[in-house]
Amino acid sequence: MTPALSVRGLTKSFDALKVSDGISFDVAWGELHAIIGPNGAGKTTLIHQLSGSLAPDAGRILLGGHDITRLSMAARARRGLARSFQITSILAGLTALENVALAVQARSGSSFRFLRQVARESALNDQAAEALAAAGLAGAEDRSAGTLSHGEKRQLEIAIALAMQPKVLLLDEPLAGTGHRESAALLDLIAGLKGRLSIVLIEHDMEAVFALADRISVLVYGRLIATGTPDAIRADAQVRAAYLGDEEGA
Amino acid sequence: EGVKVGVMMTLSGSAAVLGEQGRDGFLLALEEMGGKLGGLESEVIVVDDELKPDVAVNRARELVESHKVDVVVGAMYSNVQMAITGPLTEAGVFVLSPNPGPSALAGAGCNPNFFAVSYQNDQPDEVVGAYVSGKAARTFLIAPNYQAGKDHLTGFKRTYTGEVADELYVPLDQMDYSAELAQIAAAAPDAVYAFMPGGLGVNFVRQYRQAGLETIPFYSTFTVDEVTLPAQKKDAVGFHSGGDWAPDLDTERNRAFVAAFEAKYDRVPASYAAHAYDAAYLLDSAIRAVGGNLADKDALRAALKAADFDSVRGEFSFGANHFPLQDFYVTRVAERADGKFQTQIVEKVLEKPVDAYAAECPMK
Amino acid sequence: MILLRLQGIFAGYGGSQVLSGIDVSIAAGEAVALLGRNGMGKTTTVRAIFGLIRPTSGRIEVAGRDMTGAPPFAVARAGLGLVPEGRQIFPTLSVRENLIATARPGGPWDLAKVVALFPRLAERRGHLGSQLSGGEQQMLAIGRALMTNPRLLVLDEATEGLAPLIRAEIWDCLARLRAEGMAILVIDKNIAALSRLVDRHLVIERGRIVWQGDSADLAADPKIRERFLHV
Amino acid sequence: MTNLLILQGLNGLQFGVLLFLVAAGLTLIFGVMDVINLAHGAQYMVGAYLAAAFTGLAGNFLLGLVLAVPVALAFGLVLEWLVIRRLYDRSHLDQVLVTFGLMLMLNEGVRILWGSAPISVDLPEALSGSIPVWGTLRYPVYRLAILGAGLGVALGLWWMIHRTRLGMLLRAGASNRAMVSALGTDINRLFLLVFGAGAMLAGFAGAMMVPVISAEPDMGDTVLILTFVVIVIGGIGSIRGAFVAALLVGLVDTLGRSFGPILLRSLMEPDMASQTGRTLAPMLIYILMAAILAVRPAGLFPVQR
Amino acid sequence: MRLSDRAMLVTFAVLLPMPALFSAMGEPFLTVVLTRALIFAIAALSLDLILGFGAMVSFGHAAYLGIGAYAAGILAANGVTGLEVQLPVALAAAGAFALVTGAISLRTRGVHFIMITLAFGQMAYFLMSSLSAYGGDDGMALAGRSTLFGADPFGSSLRFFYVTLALLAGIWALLRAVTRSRFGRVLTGTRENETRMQAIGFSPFGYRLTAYAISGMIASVAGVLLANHAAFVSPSYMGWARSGEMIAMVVLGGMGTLTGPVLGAIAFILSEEALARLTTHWRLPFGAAVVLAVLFTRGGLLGALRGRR
Ligand SMILES: Nc1ncnc2c1ncn2[C@@H]1O[C@H](COP(=O)(O)OP(=O)(O)OP(=O)(O)O)[C@@H](O)[C@H]1O
Ligand SMILES: Nc1ncnc2c1ncn2[C@@H]1O[C@H](COP(=O)(O)OP(=O)(O)OP(=O)(O)O)[C@@H](O)[C@H]1O
Ligand SMILES: [Mg+2]
Ligand SMILES: [Mg+2]
Repeated sequence: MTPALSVRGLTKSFDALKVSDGISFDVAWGELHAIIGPNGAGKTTLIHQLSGSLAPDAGRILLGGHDITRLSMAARARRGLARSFQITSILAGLTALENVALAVQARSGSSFRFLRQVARESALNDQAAEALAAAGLAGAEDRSAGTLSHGEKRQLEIAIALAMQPKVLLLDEPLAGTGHRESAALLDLIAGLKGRLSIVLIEHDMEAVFALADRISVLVYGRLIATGTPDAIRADAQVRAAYLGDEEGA
Repeated sequence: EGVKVGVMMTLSGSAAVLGEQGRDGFLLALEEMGGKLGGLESEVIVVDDELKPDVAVNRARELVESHKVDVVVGAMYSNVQMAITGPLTEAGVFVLSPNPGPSALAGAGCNPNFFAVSYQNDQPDEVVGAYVSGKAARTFLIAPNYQAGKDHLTGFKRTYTGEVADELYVPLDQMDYSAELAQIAAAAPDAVYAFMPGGLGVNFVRQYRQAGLETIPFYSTFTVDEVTLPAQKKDAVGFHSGGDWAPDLDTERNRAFVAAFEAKYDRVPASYAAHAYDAAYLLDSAIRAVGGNLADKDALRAALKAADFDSVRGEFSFGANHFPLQDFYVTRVAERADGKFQTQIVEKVLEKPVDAYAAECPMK
Repeated sequence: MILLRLQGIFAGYGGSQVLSGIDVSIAAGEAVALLGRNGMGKTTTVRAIFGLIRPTSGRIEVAGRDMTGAPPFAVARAGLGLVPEGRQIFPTLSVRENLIATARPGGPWDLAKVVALFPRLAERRGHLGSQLSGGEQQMLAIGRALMTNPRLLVLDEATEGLAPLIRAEIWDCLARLRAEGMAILVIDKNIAALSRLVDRHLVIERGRIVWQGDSADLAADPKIRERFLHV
Repeated sequence: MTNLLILQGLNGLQFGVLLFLVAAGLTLIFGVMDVINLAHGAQYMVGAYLAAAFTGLAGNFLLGLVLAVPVALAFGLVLEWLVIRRLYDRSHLDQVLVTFGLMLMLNEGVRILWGSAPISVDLPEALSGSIPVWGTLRYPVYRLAILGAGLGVALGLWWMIHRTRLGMLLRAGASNRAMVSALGTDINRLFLLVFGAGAMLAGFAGAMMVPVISAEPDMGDTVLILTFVVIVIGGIGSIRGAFVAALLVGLVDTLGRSFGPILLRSLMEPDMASQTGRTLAPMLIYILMAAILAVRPAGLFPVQR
Repeated sequence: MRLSDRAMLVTFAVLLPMPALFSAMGEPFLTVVLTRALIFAIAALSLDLILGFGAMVSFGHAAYLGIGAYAAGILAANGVTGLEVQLPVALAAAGAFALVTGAISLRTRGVHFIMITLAFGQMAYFLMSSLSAYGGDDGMALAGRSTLFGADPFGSSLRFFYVTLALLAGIWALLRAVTRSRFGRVLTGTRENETRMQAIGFSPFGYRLTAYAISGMIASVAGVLLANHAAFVSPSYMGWARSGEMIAMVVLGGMGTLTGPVLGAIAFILSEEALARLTTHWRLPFGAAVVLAVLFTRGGLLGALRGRR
């Protein structure tokens, strides 16, 4: 079967700095594939290239076998690629429900409709409310997104991504800045998604990574130095030296 | 029942100097007449057109609808004049222009209720054109890039018989003319003719002098006058202009006017003030002639047309198109004994010319 | 000597009150942890200390001087250094400029020592702050605060988004700083690492300090951790 | 023809340098402090009036200039203290409106104080006259002095912004004032001084120009738009960009106006050419700006943020 | 009902009897002044669609006012006075100009967008200034008032007022629907965070351009009215200062609401008129009023209203 996402020879440099150095990997349908690596290894830059906000210098990206390397961010999103941002990115002036309803709207029918009141479109609202609830934000529908707490904004990001009903979800440090309880809830949510869609997860919280990931790739200064099961990665001496150290690996 | 007069001038923005002259000239005359016009108590409403035609139209309509004026003295600029004259005259109001005399109102579009107390716009340029014809074989022309600029140069070319070295149009808001002066120097003409009104003229004349071009004779209209001279000072001395009036025009009426104006406002009057001053006395004479009966518009019109008043310009009468028949002069800037500057008459060039458009006017 | 003392601080944003009577004091050379769940007021406390928000009542003293209502720069000059939540590095300055722009000499920290601590920053020296990765920005924020040579270093989630190895290095470094006599107020998720570093823990709940104790107390009392921290 | 070309080139450069002089202050205030200041042109006008007034009192332009500059500085400081400091946390649109209001007030205030008529100042004796530049070609000394002043300001400003700690703090404060303060710098005082410096530069530019163009109300308005054009073409916040863009605008405008018609005449009939020339000339720099922004949406030398 | 809607209905209710009140006061001319304010309210509403809802600060919006005015002026000069022709021509010309310049301008953001729209506005201004056949810089008097299928909607100042008021109400209702539609939500979403919108699958360009064109077309309607109101068309309708004034109306009133621009325009025009009657130095108090209004209210007049509740 063709993988959900495959990356072939992705290369990107900022001036002299090679941030993606011939990266290739596959993500199978329903797989959660974690990418770990030191700070500045190029993880976020990789996500940028996958999602289309940054053009690679060379290489190809295939979504379900189709080449999407040249497509715009929006076109990729319409084909089933969703992402969350390392730095929270929501529509602060709109309510939580409107944030999510827009994601539903994006994949259901034309948005060049000028007269009918969108707030009355129950199909949009119902799906949006469902996604909010799934992300643990039931009850927050009418709150302005800008006034949500940091953790709630992270949940909203997930809800938006869910509402897009993506085939592949890219998560960039979803747990950063969330408290113990909120991260526990998010972990449950992500665990529940596993198997239903493919996920690329970037995270420095090793507990979470080792608990969730089916496979882990290790990115060090632009190169993938290892890919394998969590156990194999945990045991890899090279990975321990470059990234894990001893602190929390255990 | 008195007479209500609207005075519409440009009184704000950098173009306000002209409007202030016009307003002051009119108010001076009124003061001399003890606030009465033709024996009637007068009420004067001064409004600012902001040099925006649409604003001017509104103010004009307000003068009619709210203040119910009988006469409007104004405006200062042709574009405003074109905008307000229609609405005002349609409402039965008489319009006396203290400065613009647009060709559109002189020819086929002449208007029974409109009187230019000044001149037809092209005439000062025709005067200078005729004068320069005998003096310079190649003349370089320069004006701002807008409708009036084109009109003025056209006026000059109508009577100028020599060769036009080149014709330059500069943006209205330009202040530095180094590039144009370089072109003039390169063309080495026998004379320069400029229509650079107001602030443009101040900068142009001073930079002309700074660039060392004063060996090339400088002719102009509205470029060196009593409005610009306080800033141009010595730099304009010897430069020529053309018009129907100068402060030293030798009539008794004029001497009195200039003296009174200088005493009251401590500056030398310009033609804008002189025309507005004349407009007040013209109005006074007409109202007196109809015995204060403003309702009889035909009589009032006839009385205005008769121009039975003592103009600062000496002999003054209206042609069929309600534009003046008067003499035109070429003037030159000179420094007075008291250190102030003014234009002085060099010679009378045209005697009571009829403007180029009068023939097209159906009014008899 | 008491370096920082907060007495009965009430503060909030606009209409909403977040802090309701915070009392904290930190002695010279002491390391203190501020714990609490998301949204309980930790960052708000830090903002109040630095004069970034003005308390509605209460008193703030730095090294014995009244600093209530003082502008942030005065607090900083009195010897406080800040690693703010969310890094807040200067995006249009290069890495080097970020470090030296607000530096205050007169202590052990200079450019050489900071880049020795974070060699990655030396490699990125000429890059703009905005071009750094999340973790690199975090290093820069810590380095920038150290360059002001503070007597009390305040770190608000300073290890967020850092790789495990670097995180470990930072904890080591903080331990060294403490040993050299710098006072530290630290907010972090990692209770195990905090417990190795600090003398005292303060737990904040809805704008009040609801529990204090040393690491042993905290370790001995799972109820506290469960109730206030959800660990 | 070559002589004229060189001369017009010099004229274009000088116009560009003047634009840069005015734009320099705005680069500080708008580019670095990120405050849109529509009153900047009015401050340029105030500088011109101050120089004219002081020259009148002192009877000597150089003395007038020396007196005008510190007063322009003081004026800027007062303005910052009264109004501008309340705008740092506001949106760009609020800044546009408030400074638009200030611009109206300053223009009108000047008219109340000095009247609507232009006021002029004589060229200083030492700087009048011209010197040979190329063969028989001569160029006025004073305009060369303006060129020199502009170059000096450009270099000084660039050095200040990019090579001093003051410049770093400024750039830092532009993006995050609170953080600069929390790290121990009195950012309010810093911004006060910078705004003052910007106002002083605007005033200096106005004062330098007053022997060439006279002081009159609203004289700052067109210059204001041109300086915004310069800054935006150059890349907001970039001193180098502002300098290059100023020269570009100066040259395009000057050369376009003097040689454009000649060029057009070789392409079409004379009447048509002069008509087209008159239509295009005032649009030139706007066409230039639209073209540059269409190709490089952030200007020639965008400052990365 | 939202505060903004309620305030608007109150405004309409207050406006409706104004002409009668003015004649009772013996100041019928005030109706004319108020009509002018309402025309600018339409223009400000149109600008708010892109500025308030789309975060596109156009500094060249007066160009559309001018396009509308010249459509009426040029057609009238050639003997076509029917609004049934003039309006479609104005809308088409404004739409075409908006599509072409918008497609280029929308490549930029923020201050750059402000400046590039300024550039296009100025080009339109200079182009009209050079149209010697239609008065050039001086502008031209309107050859005849516009008619509508032979009727004379602008015949008296009273009729003019109510026609304008009705148009304003219609456009307000239209924009209210548009801003609450699917399209409107995409537009506001783009205002908030463009990258986020792209990440969920929208390409903002098309929506922004459409909004830009709608906005320009509505402004051209105001232009047609303005030409009739002044009985004059002139390039001075199109200068950058006029665009700036339109921005001021929107921001002073409260951008991003549909009531704000209407209130802002009325307040702006009326205070300008009132101050100009007091002194020729009216710009001084007017400038001071603008400064104080912005410094001491947030969110404009409507924001002040909201704060007082
Ligand atoms: N626009 C840019 N210009 C120059 N260098 C850049 C740019 N963006 C990123 N970099 C550099 O590329 C490298 C990779 O950055 P990236 O953000 O992908 O790292 P990361 O793996 O996500 O790190 P972290 O875990 O700290 O978030 C970093 O060294 C960064 O400084
Ligand atoms: N700028 C602000 N305006 C309004 N409310 C705010 C603002 N910043 C924080 N709050 C609110 O104040 C409360 C305390 O926030 P604070 O940032 O102090 O929490 P915290 O303990 O630091 O949480 P976290 O662990 O998530 O950083 C929260 O409810 C938050 O929603
Ligand atoms: Mg990252
Ligand atoms: Mg916090």
